[in-house]
Amino acid sequence: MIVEIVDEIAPGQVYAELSHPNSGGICVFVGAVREFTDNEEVKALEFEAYKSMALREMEKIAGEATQKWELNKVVIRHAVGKKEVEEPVVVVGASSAHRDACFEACRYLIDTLKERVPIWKKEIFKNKMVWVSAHP
Amino acid sequence: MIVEIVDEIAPGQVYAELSHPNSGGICVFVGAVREFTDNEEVKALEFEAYKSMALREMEKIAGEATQKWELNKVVIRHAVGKKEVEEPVVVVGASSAHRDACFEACRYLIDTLKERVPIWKKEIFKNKMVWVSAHP
Amino acid sequence: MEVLLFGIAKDIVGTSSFRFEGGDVVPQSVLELKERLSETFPEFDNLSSLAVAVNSEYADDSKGLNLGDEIAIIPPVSGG
Amino acid sequence: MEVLLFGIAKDIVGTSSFRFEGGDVVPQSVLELKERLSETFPEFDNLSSLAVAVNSEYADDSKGLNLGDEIAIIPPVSGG
Repeated sequence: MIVEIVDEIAPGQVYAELSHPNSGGICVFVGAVREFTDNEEVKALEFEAYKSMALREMEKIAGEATQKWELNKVVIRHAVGKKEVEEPVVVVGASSAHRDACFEACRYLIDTLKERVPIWKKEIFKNKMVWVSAHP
Repeated sequence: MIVEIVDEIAPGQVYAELSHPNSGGICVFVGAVREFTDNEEVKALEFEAYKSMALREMEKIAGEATQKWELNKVVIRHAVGKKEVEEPVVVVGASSAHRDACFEACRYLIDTLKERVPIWKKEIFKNKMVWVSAHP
Repeated sequence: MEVLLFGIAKDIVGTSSFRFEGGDVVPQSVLELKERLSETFPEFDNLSSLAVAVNSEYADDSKGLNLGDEIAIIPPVSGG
Repeated sequence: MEVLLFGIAKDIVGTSSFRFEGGDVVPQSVLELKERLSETFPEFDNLSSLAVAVNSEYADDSKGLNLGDEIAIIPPVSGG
Protein backbone atom coordinates (compact mmCIF):
# COMPACT_ATOMS: atom_id res chain seq x y z
CA MET A 1 0.00 0.00 0.00
CA ILE A 2 1.45 3.35 -1.08
CA VAL A 3 -0.14 6.55 0.23
CA GLU A 4 1.61 9.83 -0.52
CA ILE A 5 1.22 13.57 -0.90
CA VAL A 6 3.80 14.88 -3.34
CA ASP A 7 4.74 17.97 -5.31
CA GLU A 8 4.78 16.26 -8.70
CA ILE A 9 3.00 13.14 -9.94
CA ALA A 10 4.59 10.85 -12.53
CA PRO A 11 1.65 8.69 -13.63
CA GLY A 12 3.86 6.32 -15.61
CA GLN A 13 5.50 4.94 -12.47
CA VAL A 14 2.27 3.68 -10.92
CA TYR A 15 2.04 0.63 -13.14
CA ALA A 16 5.28 -0.79 -11.72
CA GLU A 17 4.03 -0.01 -8.19
CA LEU A 18 0.82 -1.98 -8.75
CA SER A 19 2.35 -4.92 -10.60
CA HIS A 20 2.21 -8.22 -8.69
CA PRO A 21 2.65 -11.86 -9.76
CA ASN A 22 -0.93 -12.68 -8.85
CA SER A 23 -2.50 -9.55 -10.32
CA GLY A 24 -4.17 -10.25 -13.66
CA GLY A 25 -5.80 -6.83 -13.55
CA ILE A 26 -4.54 -3.35 -12.75
CA CYS A 27 -6.88 -0.36 -12.82
CA VAL A 28 -5.59 3.19 -12.53
CA PHE A 29 -7.37 6.53 -12.45
CA VAL A 30 -5.51 9.78 -13.06
CA GLY A 31 -7.15 13.13 -12.37
CA ALA A 32 -5.73 16.04 -14.34
CA VAL A 33 -6.33 19.77 -14.72
CA ARG A 34 -9.04 20.57 -17.27
CA GLU A 35 -8.87 23.70 -19.37
CA PHE A 36 -12.52 24.70 -18.95
CA THR A 37 -15.00 24.82 -16.05
CA ASP A 38 -18.48 25.91 -17.11
CA ASN A 39 -16.98 27.36 -20.29
CA GLU A 40 -14.54 29.54 -18.37
CA GLU A 41 -10.88 29.08 -19.11
CA VAL A 42 -8.89 27.78 -16.14
CA LYS A 43 -5.32 29.08 -15.94
CA ALA A 44 -4.25 26.71 -13.17
CA LEU A 45 -5.38 24.89 -10.05
CA GLU A 46 -3.77 25.29 -6.67
CA PHE A 47 -4.02 22.46 -4.15
CA GLU A 48 -3.62 22.78 -0.41
CA ALA A 49 -3.66 19.85 2.01
CA TYR A 50 -3.97 19.34 5.76
CA LYS A 51 -1.16 16.93 5.20
CA SER A 52 -1.04 14.84 8.39
CA MET A 53 -4.79 14.27 8.39
CA ALA A 54 -4.99 13.81 4.61
CA LEU A 55 -2.43 11.00 4.82
CA ARG A 56 -4.40 9.35 7.64
CA GLU A 57 -7.64 9.54 5.65
CA MET A 58 -5.92 8.20 2.53
CA GLU A 59 -4.55 5.29 4.57
CA LYS A 60 -8.01 4.58 5.95
CA ILE A 61 -9.52 4.63 2.46
CA ALA A 62 -6.85 2.28 1.13
CA GLY A 63 -7.50 0.00 4.11
CA GLU A 64 -11.24 0.05 3.51
CA ALA A 65 -10.70 -0.92 -0.12
CA THR A 66 -8.51 -3.88 0.84
CA GLN A 67 -11.27 -4.99 3.25
CA LYS A 68 -14.00 -4.71 0.62
CA TRP A 69 -12.10 -6.34 -2.26
CA GLU A 70 -9.26 -8.84 -2.62
CA LEU A 71 -6.47 -6.55 -3.70
CA ASN A 72 -2.77 -7.21 -4.04
CA LYS A 73 -1.60 -3.59 -4.24
CA VAL A 74 -3.12 -0.15 -3.72
CA VAL A 75 -1.73 3.30 -4.53
CA ILE A 76 -3.19 6.69 -3.59
CA ARG A 77 -1.04 9.69 -4.45
CA HIS A 78 -2.14 13.32 -4.45
CA ALA A 79 -0.24 16.39 -5.54
CA VAL A 80 -0.18 19.78 -3.84
CA GLY A 81 0.81 23.19 -5.16
CA LYS A 82 0.04 24.88 -8.44
CA LYS A 83 -0.85 22.66 -11.41
CA GLU A 84 -1.42 23.76 -14.99
CA VAL A 85 -3.72 22.38 -17.68
CA GLU A 86 -3.14 18.65 -18.42
CA GLU A 87 -0.91 18.21 -15.36
CA PRO A 88 -1.87 15.21 -13.19
CA VAL A 89 -3.11 16.06 -9.70
CA VAL A 90 -4.12 12.68 -8.33
CA VAL A 91 -3.48 9.04 -9.16
CA VAL A 92 -5.22 6.09 -7.54
CA GLY A 93 -5.01 2.44 -8.51
CA ALA A 94 -5.44 -1.13 -7.41
CA SER A 95 -4.38 -4.54 -8.66
CA SER A 96 -6.17 -7.84 -8.16
CA ALA A 97 -6.40 -11.37 -9.53
CA HIS A 98 -9.48 -10.56 -11.61
CA ARG A 99 -10.64 -7.28 -13.10
CA ASP A 100 -13.92 -6.73 -11.23
CA ALA A 101 -12.12 -6.08 -7.95
CA CYS A 102 -9.55 -3.62 -9.28
CA PHE A 103 -12.15 -1.61 -11.26
CA GLU A 104 -14.53 -1.35 -8.31
CA ALA A 105 -11.75 -0.58 -5.86
CA CYS A 106 -10.24 2.09 -8.11
CA ARG A 107 -13.61 3.82 -8.37
CA TYR A 108 -14.07 3.60 -4.60
CA LEU A 109 -10.62 5.10 -3.99
CA ILE A 110 -11.21 8.23 -6.06
CA ASP A 111 -14.86 8.71 -5.03
CA THR A 112 -14.04 8.42 -1.33
CA LEU A 113 -10.92 10.54 -1.60
CA LYS A 114 -13.01 13.34 -3.08
CA GLU A 115 -15.55 13.04 -0.25
CA ARG A 116 -13.29 12.84 2.76
CA VAL A 117 -9.65 13.71 2.27
CA PRO A 118 -8.87 17.23 3.55
CA ILE A 119 -7.43 18.70 0.38
CA TRP A 120 -8.70 21.89 -1.21
CA LYS A 121 -8.56 23.09 -4.77
CA LYS A 122 -8.62 26.71 -5.91
CA GLU A 123 -9.45 27.40 -9.54
CA ILE A 124 -7.42 30.26 -10.94
CA PHE A 125 -9.21 32.02 -13.80
CA LYS A 126 -8.02 35.09 -15.68
CA ASN A 127 -9.77 37.55 -13.37
CA LYS A 128 -10.74 35.60 -10.26
CA MET A 129 -9.93 32.69 -7.98
CA VAL A 130 -12.53 30.26 -6.63
CA TRP A 131 -12.29 27.63 -3.89
CA VAL A 132 -14.08 24.68 -5.53
CA SER A 133 -17.30 23.44 -3.85
CA ALA A 134 -17.00 25.96 -1.02
CA HIS A 135 -20.39 27.56 -1.71
CA PRO A 136 -23.72 25.90 -2.51
CA MET B 1 -7.84 6.90 -31.07
CA ILE B 2 -4.91 4.48 -30.89
CA VAL B 3 -5.49 0.82 -31.75
CA GLU B 4 -2.46 -1.44 -31.98
CA ILE B 5 -1.20 -4.99 -31.80
CA VAL B 6 2.41 -5.00 -30.62
CA ASP B 7 5.14 -7.31 -29.40
CA GLU B 8 5.79 -5.45 -26.14
CA ILE B 9 3.55 -3.19 -24.08
CA ALA B 10 4.99 -0.25 -22.13
CA PRO B 11 2.08 0.68 -19.82
CA GLY B 12 3.74 3.88 -18.63
CA GLN B 13 3.41 5.54 -22.02
CA VAL B 14 -0.39 5.33 -22.12
CA TYR B 15 -0.97 8.33 -19.81
CA ALA B 16 0.73 10.67 -22.23
CA GLU B 17 -1.35 9.16 -25.04
CA LEU B 18 -4.61 9.77 -23.17
CA SER B 19 -3.77 13.22 -21.82
CA HIS B 20 -5.89 16.02 -23.26
CA PRO B 21 -6.53 19.62 -22.14
CA ASN B 22 -10.20 18.90 -21.55
CA SER B 23 -9.74 15.53 -19.85
CA GLY B 24 -10.14 15.79 -16.10
CA GLY B 25 -10.22 12.00 -15.84
CA ILE B 26 -8.09 9.23 -17.33
CA CYS B 27 -8.90 5.59 -16.62
CA VAL B 28 -6.54 2.79 -17.64
CA PHE B 29 -6.79 -0.97 -17.33
CA VAL B 30 -3.75 -3.18 -17.72
CA GLY B 31 -4.08 -6.94 -18.00
CA ALA B 32 -1.01 -8.91 -16.96
CA VAL B 33 0.07 -12.55 -16.67
CA ARG B 34 -0.93 -14.12 -13.36
CA GLU B 35 1.22 -16.75 -11.74
CA PHE B 36 -1.62 -19.12 -10.83
CA THR B 37 -4.74 -20.41 -12.59
CA ASP B 38 -6.87 -22.70 -10.40
CA ASN B 39 -3.83 -23.18 -8.13
CA GLU B 40 -1.67 -24.39 -10.99
CA GLU B 41 1.52 -22.48 -11.65
CA VAL B 42 1.57 -20.77 -15.04
CA LYS B 43 4.98 -20.59 -16.67
CA ALA B 44 3.92 -18.21 -19.45
CA LEU B 45 1.09 -17.22 -21.75
CA GLU B 46 1.31 -17.24 -25.50
CA PHE B 47 -0.94 -14.93 -27.51
CA GLU B 48 -1.88 -15.36 -31.13
CA ALA B 49 -3.97 -12.88 -33.13
CA TYR B 50 -5.82 -12.83 -36.43
CA LYS B 51 -4.20 -9.48 -36.77
CA SER B 52 -6.12 -7.79 -39.59
CA MET B 53 -9.50 -8.72 -38.14
CA ALA B 54 -8.41 -8.08 -34.54
CA LEU B 55 -7.44 -4.51 -35.47
CA ARG B 56 -10.80 -3.99 -37.20
CA GLU B 57 -12.69 -5.27 -34.16
CA MET B 58 -10.59 -3.13 -31.81
CA GLU B 59 -11.33 -0.08 -33.98
CA LYS B 60 -15.04 -0.88 -33.89
CA ILE B 61 -14.98 -1.24 -30.11
CA ALA B 62 -13.13 2.07 -29.71
CA GLY B 63 -15.69 3.67 -32.04
CA GLU B 64 -18.59 2.21 -30.06
CA ALA B 65 -17.14 3.60 -26.84
CA THR B 66 -16.82 7.09 -28.32
CA GLN B 67 -20.47 6.85 -29.41
CA LYS B 68 -21.66 5.75 -25.98
CA TRP B 69 -19.61 8.21 -23.91
CA GLU B 70 -18.06 11.63 -24.45
CA LEU B 71 -14.41 10.70 -24.69
CA ASN B 72 -11.44 12.78 -25.72
CA LYS B 73 -8.98 9.92 -26.27
CA VAL B 74 -9.10 6.13 -26.45
CA VAL B 75 -6.29 3.57 -26.50
CA ILE B 76 -6.57 -0.18 -27.09
CA ARG B 77 -3.26 -2.03 -27.36
CA HIS B 78 -2.79 -5.79 -27.21
CA ALA B 79 0.42 -7.77 -27.18
CA VAL B 80 1.12 -11.01 -29.04
CA GLY B 81 3.80 -13.64 -28.48
CA LYS B 82 5.05 -15.24 -25.29
CA LYS B 83 4.56 -13.32 -22.04
CA GLU B 84 5.85 -14.26 -18.59
CA VAL B 85 4.40 -13.68 -15.14
CA GLU B 86 3.73 -9.97 -14.40
CA GLU B 87 4.27 -8.96 -18.00
CA PRO B 88 1.49 -6.75 -19.42
CA VAL B 89 -0.56 -8.27 -22.24
CA VAL B 90 -3.22 -5.67 -22.85
CA VAL B 91 -3.78 -2.01 -22.03
CA VAL B 92 -7.01 -0.12 -22.63
CA GLY B 93 -7.88 3.39 -21.53
CA ALA B 94 -10.03 6.42 -22.10
CA SER B 95 -9.99 10.06 -21.07
CA SER B 96 -12.96 12.37 -20.60
CA ALA B 97 -14.02 15.62 -18.97
CA HIS B 98 -15.51 13.84 -15.93
CA ARG B 99 -14.65 10.51 -14.39
CA ASP B 100 -17.88 8.57 -14.92
CA ALA B 101 -17.38 8.41 -18.68
CA CYS B 102 -13.76 7.25 -18.61
CA PHE B 103 -14.42 4.56 -15.96
CA GLU B 104 -17.42 3.15 -17.80
CA ALA B 105 -15.72 3.33 -21.18
CA CYS B 106 -12.56 1.64 -19.88
CA ARG B 107 -14.62 -1.23 -18.51
CA TYR B 108 -16.52 -1.50 -21.80
CA LEU B 109 -13.28 -1.59 -23.79
CA ILE B 110 -11.77 -4.51 -21.90
CA ASP B 111 -15.04 -6.47 -21.52
CA THR B 112 -15.89 -6.18 -25.21
CA LEU B 113 -12.32 -6.89 -26.30
CA LYS B 114 -12.44 -10.15 -24.38
CA GLU B 115 -15.75 -11.11 -26.01
CA ARG B 116 -15.07 -10.28 -29.63
CA VAL B 117 -11.49 -9.62 -30.62
CA PRO B 118 -9.94 -12.63 -32.38
CA ILE B 119 -6.97 -13.17 -30.11
CA TRP B 120 -6.20 -16.47 -28.43
CA LYS B 121 -4.27 -17.23 -25.28
CA LYS B 122 -2.48 -20.48 -24.48
CA GLU B 123 -1.54 -21.16 -20.88
CA ILE B 124 1.80 -22.89 -20.58
CA PHE B 125 2.05 -24.98 -17.41
CA LYS B 126 4.94 -27.18 -16.37
CA ASN B 127 3.54 -30.29 -18.03
CA LYS B 128 0.81 -29.12 -20.39
CA MET B 129 -0.50 -26.31 -22.57
CA VAL B 130 -4.12 -25.21 -22.64
CA TRP B 131 -6.00 -22.90 -25.04
CA VAL B 132 -8.01 -20.78 -22.62
CA SER B 133 -11.84 -21.03 -22.87
CA ALA B 134 -11.68 -23.46 -25.80
CA HIS B 135 -13.63 -26.20 -24.01
CA PRO B 136 -16.77 -25.91 -21.86
CA MET C 1 -10.85 -19.62 -51.03
CA GLU C 2 -8.26 -19.39 -48.30
CA VAL C 3 -9.19 -20.72 -44.86
CA LEU C 4 -7.12 -19.48 -41.88
CA LEU C 5 -7.03 -21.42 -38.64
CA PHE C 6 -6.22 -20.00 -35.22
CA GLY C 7 -5.76 -21.16 -31.66
CA ILE C 8 -7.03 -24.65 -30.96
CA ALA C 9 -8.51 -24.87 -34.49
CA LYS C 10 -4.99 -24.76 -35.87
CA ASP C 11 -3.95 -27.55 -33.51
CA ILE C 12 -6.97 -29.70 -34.41
CA VAL C 13 -6.45 -29.44 -38.17
CA GLY C 14 -2.66 -29.40 -37.90
CA THR C 15 -2.12 -26.41 -40.18
CA SER C 16 -2.57 -22.65 -40.00
CA SER C 17 -4.30 -22.44 -43.42
CA PHE C 18 -5.59 -24.41 -46.35
CA ARG C 19 -7.25 -23.55 -49.67
CA PHE C 20 -10.28 -24.63 -51.62
CA GLU C 21 -9.49 -24.27 -55.34
CA GLY C 22 -11.91 -23.99 -58.24
CA GLY C 23 -11.71 -27.73 -58.92
CA ASP C 24 -12.60 -28.65 -55.28
CA VAL C 25 -16.09 -29.16 -53.87
CA VAL C 26 -16.27 -25.75 -52.25
CA PRO C 27 -18.64 -25.20 -49.28
CA GLN C 28 -21.44 -22.84 -50.30
CA SER C 29 -22.13 -21.37 -46.85
CA VAL C 30 -20.62 -20.89 -43.43
CA LEU C 31 -22.83 -23.71 -42.13
CA GLU C 32 -21.62 -26.09 -44.81
CA LEU C 33 -18.01 -25.22 -44.02
CA LYS C 34 -18.58 -25.88 -40.31
CA GLU C 35 -20.26 -29.20 -41.06
CA ARG C 36 -17.41 -30.19 -43.33
CA LEU C 37 -14.87 -29.40 -40.59
CA SER C 38 -16.81 -31.33 -37.94
CA GLU C 39 -17.09 -34.41 -40.18
CA THR C 40 -13.38 -34.47 -40.89
CA PHE C 41 -12.27 -33.37 -37.38
CA PRO C 42 -14.88 -34.46 -34.81
CA GLU C 43 -12.91 -32.66 -32.11
CA PHE C 44 -14.50 -29.40 -33.27
CA ASP C 45 -17.74 -30.61 -31.66
CA ASN C 46 -16.03 -30.49 -28.26
CA LEU C 47 -15.34 -26.73 -28.38
CA SER C 48 -17.37 -24.24 -26.35
CA SER C 49 -18.29 -22.46 -29.57
CA LEU C 50 -17.06 -21.99 -33.11
CA ALA C 51 -17.36 -18.83 -35.18
CA VAL C 52 -16.39 -18.09 -38.75
CA ALA C 53 -15.23 -14.81 -40.21
CA VAL C 54 -15.59 -13.98 -43.89
CA ASN C 55 -13.24 -11.26 -45.08
CA SER C 56 -12.47 -10.24 -41.48
CA GLU C 57 -16.12 -9.94 -40.37
CA TYR C 58 -18.00 -12.36 -38.15
CA ALA C 59 -20.49 -14.24 -40.38
CA ASP C 60 -23.78 -16.05 -39.67
CA ASP C 61 -24.23 -19.69 -40.62
CA SER C 62 -26.36 -18.62 -43.58
CA LYS C 63 -23.65 -16.40 -45.09
CA GLY C 64 -22.73 -17.55 -48.62
CA LEU C 65 -19.09 -18.14 -49.53
CA ASN C 66 -17.25 -17.16 -52.69
CA LEU C 67 -13.97 -18.49 -54.06
CA GLY C 68 -12.18 -15.17 -53.52
CA ASP C 69 -13.13 -14.91 -49.81
CA GLU C 70 -10.68 -15.03 -46.93
CA ILE C 71 -12.25 -17.29 -44.32
CA ALA C 72 -11.12 -17.63 -40.71
CA ILE C 73 -12.07 -20.39 -38.28
CA ILE C 74 -12.51 -18.71 -34.91
CA PRO C 75 -12.58 -20.91 -31.81
CA PRO C 76 -13.54 -19.21 -28.50
CA VAL C 77 -11.48 -16.02 -28.26
CA SER C 78 -9.45 -15.43 -25.10
CA GLY C 79 -7.58 -12.14 -25.50
CA GLY C 80 -6.96 -9.72 -22.67
CA MET D 1 -5.34 24.80 21.67
CA GLU D 2 -4.10 25.37 18.14
CA VAL D 3 -6.69 25.95 15.41
CA LEU D 4 -5.59 25.38 11.81
CA LEU D 5 -7.47 26.95 8.93
CA PHE D 6 -7.54 25.69 5.36
CA GLY D 7 -8.94 26.65 1.99
CA ILE D 8 -11.62 29.28 2.10
CA ALA D 9 -11.63 29.21 5.93
CA LYS D 10 -8.12 30.59 5.88
CA ASP D 11 -9.21 33.37 3.51
CA ILE D 12 -12.26 34.24 5.67
CA VAL D 13 -10.29 34.49 8.91
CA GLY D 14 -7.20 35.90 7.24
CA THR D 15 -4.72 33.56 8.92
CA SER D 16 -3.69 29.93 8.61
CA SER D 17 -3.79 29.31 12.39
CA PHE D 18 -4.55 30.86 15.75
CA ARG D 19 -4.37 29.70 19.38
CA PHE D 20 -6.60 29.66 22.41
CA GLU D 21 -4.40 29.95 25.50
CA GLY D 22 -5.23 29.01 29.08
CA GLY D 23 -6.28 32.58 29.91
CA ASP D 24 -8.75 32.74 26.97
CA VAL D 25 -12.41 31.74 27.01
CA VAL D 26 -11.82 28.40 25.33
CA PRO D 27 -14.71 26.73 23.42
CA GLN D 28 -15.77 23.56 25.22
CA SER D 29 -17.07 21.66 22.20
CA VAL D 30 -16.90 21.53 18.41
CA LEU D 31 -20.34 23.14 18.26
CA GLU D 32 -19.24 26.03 20.49
CA LEU D 33 -16.17 26.59 18.32
CA LYS D 34 -18.30 26.65 15.15
CA GLU D 35 -20.73 29.10 16.73
CA ARG D 36 -17.88 31.31 17.85
CA LEU D 37 -16.46 31.36 14.31
CA SER D 38 -19.85 32.17 12.76
CA GLU D 39 -20.42 35.05 15.16
CA THR D 40 -17.07 36.62 14.42
CA PHE D 41 -17.03 35.76 10.69
CA PRO D 42 -20.61 35.53 9.37
CA GLU D 43 -19.26 34.44 5.99
CA PHE D 44 -18.89 30.92 7.42
CA ASP D 45 -22.70 30.64 7.24
CA ASN D 46 -22.51 30.91 3.46
CA LEU D 47 -20.40 27.76 3.01
CA SER D 48 -21.89 24.49 1.70
CA SER D 49 -20.76 22.77 4.88
CA LEU D 50 -18.20 23.10 7.64
CA ALA D 51 -16.44 20.25 9.41
CA VAL D 52 -14.00 20.24 12.28
CA ALA D 53 -11.20 17.81 12.94
CA VAL D 54 -9.80 17.20 16.40
CA ASN D 55 -6.32 15.72 16.41
CA SER D 56 -6.62 14.79 12.70
CA GLU D 57 -9.98 13.01 13.03
CA TYR D 58 -13.36 14.30 11.89
CA ALA D 59 -15.33 15.23 15.02
CA ASP D 60 -19.07 15.56 15.75
CA ASP D 61 -20.51 18.81 17.08
CA SER D 62 -20.77 17.22 20.54
CA LYS D 63 -17.06 16.39 20.73
CA GLY D 64 -15.41 18.07 23.72
CA LEU D 65 -12.25 20.10 23.26
CA ASN D 66 -9.12 20.19 25.41
CA LEU D 67 -6.38 22.80 25.56
CA GLY D 68 -3.79 20.40 24.11
CA ASP D 69 -5.86 19.49 21.02
CA GLU D 70 -4.93 20.31 17.45
CA ILE D 71 -8.12 21.58 15.82
CA ALA D 72 -8.67 22.04 12.09
CA ILE D 73 -11.45 24.00 10.41
CA ILE D 74 -12.44 22.01 7.34
CA PRO D 75 -14.52 23.76 4.69
CA PRO D 76 -15.91 21.58 1.86
CA VAL D 77 -13.03 19.41 0.60
CA SER D 78 -12.27 19.41 -3.13
CA GLY D 79 -9.30 17.15 -3.72
CA GLY D 80 -8.89 14.95 -6.76
